[in-house]
Amino acid sequence: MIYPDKYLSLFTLLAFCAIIYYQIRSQQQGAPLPWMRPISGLSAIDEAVGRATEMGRPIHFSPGVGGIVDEEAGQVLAGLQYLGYLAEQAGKYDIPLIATMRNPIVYTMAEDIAKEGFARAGAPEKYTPETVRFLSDAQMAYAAGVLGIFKREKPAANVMIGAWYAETMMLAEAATNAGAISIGGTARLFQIPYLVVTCDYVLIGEEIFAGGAYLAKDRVQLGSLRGQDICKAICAVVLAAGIVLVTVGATGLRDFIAQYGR
Amino acid sequence: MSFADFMLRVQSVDTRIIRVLVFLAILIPLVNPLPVPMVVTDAPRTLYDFIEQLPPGSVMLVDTNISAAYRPTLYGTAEAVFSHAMRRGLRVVLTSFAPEGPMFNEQMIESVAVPAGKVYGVDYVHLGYRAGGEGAVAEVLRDFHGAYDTDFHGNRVADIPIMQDVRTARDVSLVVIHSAGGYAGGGWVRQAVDPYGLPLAVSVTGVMAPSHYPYTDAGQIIALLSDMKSGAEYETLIQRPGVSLAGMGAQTFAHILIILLIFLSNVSYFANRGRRAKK
Amino acid sequence: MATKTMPSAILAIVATVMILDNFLNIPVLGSLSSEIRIWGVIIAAFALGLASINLARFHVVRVARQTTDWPYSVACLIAMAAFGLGGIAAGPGNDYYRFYFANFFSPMAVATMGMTIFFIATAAFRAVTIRSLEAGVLLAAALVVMLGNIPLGDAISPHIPDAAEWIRRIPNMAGQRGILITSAIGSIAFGLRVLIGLERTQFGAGAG
Amino acid sequence: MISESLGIWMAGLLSIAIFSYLLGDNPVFKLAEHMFVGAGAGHAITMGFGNIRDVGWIPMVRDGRITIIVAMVAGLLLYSRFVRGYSWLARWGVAVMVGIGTGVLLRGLPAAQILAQIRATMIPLNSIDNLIIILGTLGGISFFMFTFKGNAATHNLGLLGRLAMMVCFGAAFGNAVFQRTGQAAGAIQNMLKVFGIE
Repeated sequence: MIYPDKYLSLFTLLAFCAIIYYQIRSQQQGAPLPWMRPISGLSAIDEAVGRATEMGRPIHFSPGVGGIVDEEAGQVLAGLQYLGYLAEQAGKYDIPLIATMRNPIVYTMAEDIAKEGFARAGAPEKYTPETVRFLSDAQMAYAAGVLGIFKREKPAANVMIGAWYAETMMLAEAATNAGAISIGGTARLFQIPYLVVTCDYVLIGEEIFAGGAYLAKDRVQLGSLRGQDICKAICAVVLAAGIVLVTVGATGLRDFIAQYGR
Repeated sequence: MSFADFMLRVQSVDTRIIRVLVFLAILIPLVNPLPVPMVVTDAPRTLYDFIEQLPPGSVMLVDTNISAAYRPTLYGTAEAVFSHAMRRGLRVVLTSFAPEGPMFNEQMIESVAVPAGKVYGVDYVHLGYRAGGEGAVAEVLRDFHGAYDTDFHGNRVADIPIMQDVRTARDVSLVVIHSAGGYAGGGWVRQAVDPYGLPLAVSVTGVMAPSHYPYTDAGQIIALLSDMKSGAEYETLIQRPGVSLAGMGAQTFAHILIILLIFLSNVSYFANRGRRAKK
Repeated sequence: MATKTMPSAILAIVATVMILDNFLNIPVLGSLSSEIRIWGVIIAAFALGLASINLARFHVVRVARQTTDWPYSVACLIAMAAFGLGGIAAGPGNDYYRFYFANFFSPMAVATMGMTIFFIATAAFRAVTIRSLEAGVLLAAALVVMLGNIPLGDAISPHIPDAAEWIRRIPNMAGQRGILITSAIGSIAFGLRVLIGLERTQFGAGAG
Repeated sequence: MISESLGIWMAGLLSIAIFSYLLGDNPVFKLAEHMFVGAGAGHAITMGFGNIRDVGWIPMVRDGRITIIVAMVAGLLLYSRFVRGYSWLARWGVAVMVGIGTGVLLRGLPAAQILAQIRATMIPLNSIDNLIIILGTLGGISFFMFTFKGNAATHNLGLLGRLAMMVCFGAAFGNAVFQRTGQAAGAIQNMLKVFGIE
């Protein structure tokens, strides 16, 4: 019933989910909090909020241009959690927030999340229809729209965390040219370099998923993060074992993965 | 004014000046193409030699899957290869499996075949666009006459002289595809190389090239051309300067300018490092 | 109850079908998952309408209030109506529609995309400095690859294109894999939390 | 009315209008940007309408595929956000979409991004090149450990991983210069056509 060439992929999925779930449960039941390596890009988000408050200028946020029905969905959803946090801070400190969207479904979600964030800060009335803006479904039209917003509404900070495509460099640099500090983040490999070069702070790869644990400090996220680390350790150990085996001429493990890990 | 101060002044220059410089660096070589000395690498050379050794009258099948945004990247290669095939007396069947592709086929005919006095329907034919991606490729290769009733201009395929000799993939001697995305080389390997053993040359964008390495390593693609660089090399081989060489001129200037900017930025950074530390 | 439980249940069922279909050879799962994908296309299309209403409302309000730059909002609404209503009336295959798409819309997309190099240039001038060992490594790799891409590199030394190719094939690979493996794990953990309802960003935390 | 020269002029002038942003915000760019955004939204409406008709309405009505009703209803419910008190119904459609995305990522990533990459890195330790790939990959994994403190060895490994990442970013940046210059050349060629230069 199970496709034979997918045994190992299914096992990996189930095993990793089980490990992560177990760690979440044990955190929920009060296991000691794990030590956490600081991520500089995250403290920068509060710096961005502070800067916007001081200057009385808006914060621009975008979860990127990726969609919600493919493998990048995780990055888009992870990006949206920063929108929730920013909306809450914006409500608290009375900062205008502009969130621009390319994907229509992400747009409907973002509206809810932003409203919710302002409500948590006790300022639901500060959410306006101009807070979350759908610009265009067409990638470059979206980019052109954001360029215009940078020039005209002069945000103090630009937070772009999510699934980014070819417009990354242009938007990050245009924000800087318009006088904003930029915080970028994505797990889309070919876009990370642009963010590294142009942004003041960057969340690289998995850091965008870890951010929630740092911002919210809730036990679900911390447990998950711990579980993710264990999965990574397993990968490293299996990889090291495979390298040793292949070096001595035993390709069994590698062939096994090739055969059952499709 | 000290050197450090001077560098600070340089670095605080209006960004618009930099943008204008970049614009000129790209514009001038496009308006006034300069002879860029290209070193011809293996891939264009292999395809060139392959076409050279084909007997005149052999059939070359072309899939032009270029969209407007990738014109500068891929069109030059397409035109150069088409021009070489025409010059060698090959018969060329132009197809496309992307909606924007036929536009570029027509442009190639306009700028290569017509001036060379080649006869439509005898020396070359443009069959037009078929929807359906890789599935459509398979169908066309199985039966050209079944997949195409009429050519791009509405002529009945059954009446076109060249098509009397082109009925299935077995009648084709070489496939050349130009792809800006989609099924690309992998699809053609599956549909043309695996079942029929056709020689396949692929021209793709620089971003797509690495994903084709496995096919070249396995010998399934005889030549993998990438970006306008390969196009410029091909234009050098056939001694017919075109858009790719003009593009490479722009590339050269833009690259030199950006390297220069990086250099200046670092000079300024190091000249002022001590000062920043004091602050 | 129904405000939160139902969406979570729908989400979990849809996701589970998609996952099982990938691993289990059960025909009914296959047809179910392709059915769900069709639903996705349709729902996304409805969402486009919703999002367009947001855009239109934004600009209508600007025109009504005569805020600064309101005439541009008129231009936006006209273009939207022309492409939206024209497209619905005539169909995207219509000659006029294709003409305006190819000569009005596409060139602006090409131009917007084409502006990127200018931002790369200003970033190179502003930010690509050897601030640290890491920045230096990045810069060195970038320079070799840049020179390797143009004939000038070959003119300086035939080894430069080779070095560029080596960078692309070896250390570049090494750098990619760590990111790919770990971000996949992060993404899976996030997906799991969404699936079992521990991550509520998708519906607004505590909403309903 | 559809003439080639009209197309060339339109394309060229609009390209120039977009590029004018590079000299600062100005009325010409603002006009082009607003028309561009509007046209993009209008095109999306056209496509969306076509999808609803071809993928939804026609199969449902003509071919009697009643299951499609589910999607049509879920799609319509998205608009419940305009009805006070019923906006929560919009979440049903969103749930389907997020469900698809979550399912796709959970089912695809283990094979495509974890097992495939691990397998590709299982190479013999017999050359400098292979050593670089191995250390870089293990180093990358080590760098992304958030809750393990590790020791000097893992710390150094992580540092190596970071350096490998920087090479990767540098190479991508270098390639981007090439690719983006090509795209700029394409846009500039559109402008040149107005002046009869091809």
